[in-house]
Amino acid sequence: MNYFVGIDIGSTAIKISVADENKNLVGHKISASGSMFYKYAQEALSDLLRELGIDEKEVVYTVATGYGRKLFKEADENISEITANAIGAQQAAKEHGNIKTIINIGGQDSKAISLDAEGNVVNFAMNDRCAAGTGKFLDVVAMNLEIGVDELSDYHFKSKGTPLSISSTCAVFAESEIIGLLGNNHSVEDIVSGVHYSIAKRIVKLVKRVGVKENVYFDGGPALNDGLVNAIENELGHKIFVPDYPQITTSYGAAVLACDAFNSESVN
Amino acid sequence: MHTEHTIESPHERQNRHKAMEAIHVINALKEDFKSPIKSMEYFYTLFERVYCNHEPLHEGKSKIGTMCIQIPSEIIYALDGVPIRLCNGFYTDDEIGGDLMPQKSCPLVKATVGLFASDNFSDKPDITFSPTTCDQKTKAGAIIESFGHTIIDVGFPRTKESEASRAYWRESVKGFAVELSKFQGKKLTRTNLENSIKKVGYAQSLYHKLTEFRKHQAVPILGVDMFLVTNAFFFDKIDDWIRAVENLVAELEQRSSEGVHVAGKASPRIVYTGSPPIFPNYKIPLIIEQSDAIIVADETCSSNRMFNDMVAVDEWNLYDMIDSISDKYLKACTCPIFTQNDDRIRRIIQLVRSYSGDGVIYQAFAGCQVYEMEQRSVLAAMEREGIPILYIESDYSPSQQGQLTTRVEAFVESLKNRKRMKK
Amino acid sequence: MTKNKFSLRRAVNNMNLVRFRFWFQIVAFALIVYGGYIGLDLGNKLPTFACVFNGEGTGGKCYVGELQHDLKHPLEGFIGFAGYAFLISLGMFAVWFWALNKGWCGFVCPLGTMQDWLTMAREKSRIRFSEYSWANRKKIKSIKYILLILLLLLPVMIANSVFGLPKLPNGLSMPFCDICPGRMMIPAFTGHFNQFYIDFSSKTDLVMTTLGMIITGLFLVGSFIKKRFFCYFCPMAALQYVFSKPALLKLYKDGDKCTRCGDCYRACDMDILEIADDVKTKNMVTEDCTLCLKCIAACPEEGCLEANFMGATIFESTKEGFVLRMAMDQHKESHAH
Amino acid sequence: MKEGLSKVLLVMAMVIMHGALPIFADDFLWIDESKKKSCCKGADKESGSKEFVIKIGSLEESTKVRDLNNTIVYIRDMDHVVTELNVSGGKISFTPEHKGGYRLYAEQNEVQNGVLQVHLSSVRIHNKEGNISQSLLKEIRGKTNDSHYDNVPLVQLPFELIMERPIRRHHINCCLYSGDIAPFKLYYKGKEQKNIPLRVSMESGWNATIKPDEEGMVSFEIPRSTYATTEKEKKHSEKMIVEASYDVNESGVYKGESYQSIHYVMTLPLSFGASPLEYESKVLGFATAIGVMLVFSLGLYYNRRKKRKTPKEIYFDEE
Repeated sequence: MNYFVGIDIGSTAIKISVADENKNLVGHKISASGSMFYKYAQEALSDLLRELGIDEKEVVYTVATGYGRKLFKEADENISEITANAIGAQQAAKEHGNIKTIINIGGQDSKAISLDAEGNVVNFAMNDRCAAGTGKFLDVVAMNLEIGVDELSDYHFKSKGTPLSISSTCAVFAESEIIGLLGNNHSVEDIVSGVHYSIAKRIVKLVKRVGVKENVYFDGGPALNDGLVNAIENELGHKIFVPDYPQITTSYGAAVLACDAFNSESVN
Repeated sequence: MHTEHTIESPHERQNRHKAMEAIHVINALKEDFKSPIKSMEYFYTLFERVYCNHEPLHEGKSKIGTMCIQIPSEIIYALDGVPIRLCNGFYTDDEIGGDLMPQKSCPLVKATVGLFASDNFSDKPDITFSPTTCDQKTKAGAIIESFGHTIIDVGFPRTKESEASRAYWRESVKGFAVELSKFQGKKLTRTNLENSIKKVGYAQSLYHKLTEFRKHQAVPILGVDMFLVTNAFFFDKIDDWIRAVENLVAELEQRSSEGVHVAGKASPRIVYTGSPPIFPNYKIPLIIEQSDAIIVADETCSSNRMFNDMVAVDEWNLYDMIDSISDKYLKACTCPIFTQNDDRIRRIIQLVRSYSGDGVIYQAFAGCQVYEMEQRSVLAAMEREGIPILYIESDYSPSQQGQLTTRVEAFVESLKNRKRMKK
Repeated sequence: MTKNKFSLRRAVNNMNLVRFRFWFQIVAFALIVYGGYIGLDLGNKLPTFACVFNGEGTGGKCYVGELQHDLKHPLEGFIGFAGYAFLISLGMFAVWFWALNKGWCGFVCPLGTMQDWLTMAREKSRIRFSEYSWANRKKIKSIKYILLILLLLLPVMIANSVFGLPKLPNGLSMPFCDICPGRMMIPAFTGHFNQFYIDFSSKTDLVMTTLGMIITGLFLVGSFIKKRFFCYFCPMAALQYVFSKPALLKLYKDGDKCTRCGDCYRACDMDILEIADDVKTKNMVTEDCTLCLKCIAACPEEGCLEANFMGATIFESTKEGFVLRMAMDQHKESHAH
Repeated sequence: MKEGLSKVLLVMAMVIMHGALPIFADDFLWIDESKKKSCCKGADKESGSKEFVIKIGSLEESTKVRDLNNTIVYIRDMDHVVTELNVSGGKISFTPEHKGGYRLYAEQNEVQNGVLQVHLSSVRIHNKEGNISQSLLKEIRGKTNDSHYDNVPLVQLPFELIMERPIRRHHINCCLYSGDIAPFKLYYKGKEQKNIPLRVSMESGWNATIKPDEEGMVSFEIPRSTYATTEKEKKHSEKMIVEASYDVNESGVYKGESYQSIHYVMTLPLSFGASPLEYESKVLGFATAIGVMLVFSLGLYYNRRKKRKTPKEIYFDEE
């Protein structure tokens, strides 16, 4: 059997996903990225293949994406994460209906991609210069509030009062503001929902730059956080689709592309 | 898996946005300053109830919306309606209204139009009266009407010196009274008008008591708190407001006898003038008082101008009461819409003198031409009088907070060392 | 006013001026109109309408009557004793006047008091007062001066042929008194309605007394409708204004404190516009002003208007006083407004 | 009552008898101002002296008495201090010192065919000037006791005719006017005489004899019609003389001549003006005033109703 590997070397995590010939996801692995991300990537890949019981040779085509894509020499090809994300999202949301707008919040950036009827990327906007509205910000907030990142969602839905808006737009200053709010013994829940809504507002502004078309899709690590999803939905005003494994869609996209690339190569 | 959650309707989302704006300011008021005042709690909770929880205050009463303070509230109370001043300080509504108004127009009017467009009232006015004061508010009436609200225009003259303009305004007020009494189905009588004049007058006299404390060296109350108190008068029940302000006066009496000073010893005393700071747009006042200055007096229509002049009646009969009311709203008003407005300059100078102010901060909304156009004459007058003045242009958006803070702090520090040099 | 300690200044500034003036006027009215019965005689140089025709009742004599009498001398007589007597009495009139300045009109003059009573009657019956338009106001300002000149000139023209004109008939000896409503109204208050007559003895008397009756009619209705109707035309006011500058009682205004709210203008019976709109001048006593101090009572600004007697402030506008007078203070019992 | 009646008859007889004697009837004496009296004549005011003459005969053809040697003249001031005055050259002139009311009496005795004719006359003078310092005190006192109608008889005169306070129907209370009722009293040696009639004669020719009423008060109304004729100014003042006589059968010697009875004749020269009621019409006065009030208020009412057009259906309740 031929297998195709998509590897997404992100700033905070390395995501690898393996797809079979008819492009459905066979397995995936997430491991921390770091300074020696190249070594980690190799290990993670070999671990994943061992877990899935796939022989090294069966991997016929590997596509790399993400920040470190150019440094991962073994990959047969590398593509930008925008296209990888687009393909991955469409693939992940196949049954859901063809999606037109993709929101992706990564570790250190957030993207909004708009697709045309055929699913090609028409327009996209990216915020990668500022940490606010990214996964990193959520980690910082969680660290300051001394709660786990995954607990953020529960706190969000437990908030009774009005969410406390974080006025400073920059993550670093937001940190001091949150500490200030804690100092005036505001409830953690209100702070968390306030943070979620401030992120949601930034994201919706970003998406509006590319134009919101129906069938919005949201992925990236923070998409696991239901509170944030609800905040964005409230801001947007309509439901958004979140895949089962929102973190690995970009790498899944790369794998799918690897499969297409292999098929087109073998044909000619 | 992604559990099911309801999504907010646009209305709810707008409420939440406004709530977040409001809570942010309320918390700032509550927490950023030293020696908070106990009896201010009523106002904080009031604003939280109305603007965060969107709790209607006037169930069952007929609510009369007024686009500007120039609509006589005495007549509204007399016909037992409830006046709701519709000046609006929310950035959320400002954005909504922004699409319906020209780009560079007054944020306050945009917010009011946004409020009407999104029909996002906790106390929805049954009818709205709009005096033809400044251009944008006058034209906004038509836009608001297109959203299915009944707006009745009340002609307001642009000059106040000539006999004709005063007669014109008196007729307008009478016309307004007839319209309102037809709408309410009640008659304006001597007794109910007299009672309402005295009640509003008493409320104003309480304001004067409050300002009395701000003249001392040790100022017991912050400028922003004062803005909040006067802002509450826009929509609160007048009796609750009066009781709350009475407690506030009592507490301030006690505080000022103890010499409590809410600002630093060297913090300069600021006279605030210009576009009205409407809750939650206390951006500039908060910046001023956070950068260690104290607003001791103001010349804005949301506070001093609304409370300063009381109705003086010579003969307590209907004909004279109505004329006194209309004169009160026209003659003493220092609104910049008037052609000549040296009254305002004299008032500012008088405020600086009687409240021993160190400097004047003139804040104009970006897009409010009348205040922007008067800026030159006020600055020139202050120059002549040797009173330092800072002109700031701002709008409702929370952005450029930083630049504004630095400019205000620079001005405040210049006042401080002027004071030190003088010693 | 942190401590509500009693201070005379505050008590005076908070006083209910309407009530104070009402009783002051009654006492003054009694002294002027009925003073004669108790032997009071303030002489005949009074700057107020203590009507000569009031016979025994009057507590003094209005100087205008005396003035017309003194002037009815041949010119050469004025070099001698008559001229000397004329100057003495004019001087005494001025001294009397300087004591209260225009306050004589606002507080003492019985004719003014009558008009205020008529105004009160109108207010009780809830009839709207009339007002002059600003244009008319200017026009009628000069009438009192014309009357003054006439009342000074006519007696002189009786005793001498001025500019070669023939001497006027003696009937014109007291020209203003003939047409002054005081001649009819003030004796009426002591029960003598004898001045209500038309004198057919000569053409001049016929004309003058008819004019007198007409003016009395106009006076009664006019002052019922328009506050202090007659005081606009009163030559006594014109004569007083000549001496008004050095008077002791003054009405001062601090223009800086004025917000031009116009409360004083509305409270002013004489509709004087300058009190509200003029923020430059200090001494606000105009020729129409009757110094009734209602403007001070109606002024809401602290220390903007003040009545000043020989340099000392005796009554000043205060916020607290304003609130009390407007009976807006729900805790204090409401002053009679 | 009977005794009074007989007295009346006696007098009647005398009157008829007198009537017959032309000299006697008209031959009574009265005092008159020497200069034409006008209220404030400059000259007179300067010197302050008053001059009077004694005239004999009725108002029309009065002649001035040349020699006044046997005439005694008394001046009584407000304190009833009487001073005798010497008469010189047919003129009585004196300078009243104080401001206020004086009374001048003249007595002339003459014996004519056995009867002592005692001619008496008195006139009241009001002095406007006099030195100011003293006059205030005198004037105040004057206001209290020397009223116009000082009805205390003069001791020096045996027989005196005095006018009491007239009853008026108009407001001016300084002098006499037509239409007033002037009451008189007669005293003989200080005792009031109740039954002596008076004779009144006026410039306009009207004369009458008036009988005293029961209490002995002789009064008559000054006739108003006298003015119908005069073309002069209505307010023209006119003179009248009131005269009474009384006979006493006493004999004695006067200046060497003896007489059997005394005939006292006393005259009061008075002047009076036309009553204001004649030329004043109160009715018209009131009518004019009220008429003007009506017209003026109707005009105002109409003007207000016309002006109060907006707002039409006023929703004010003027309650």
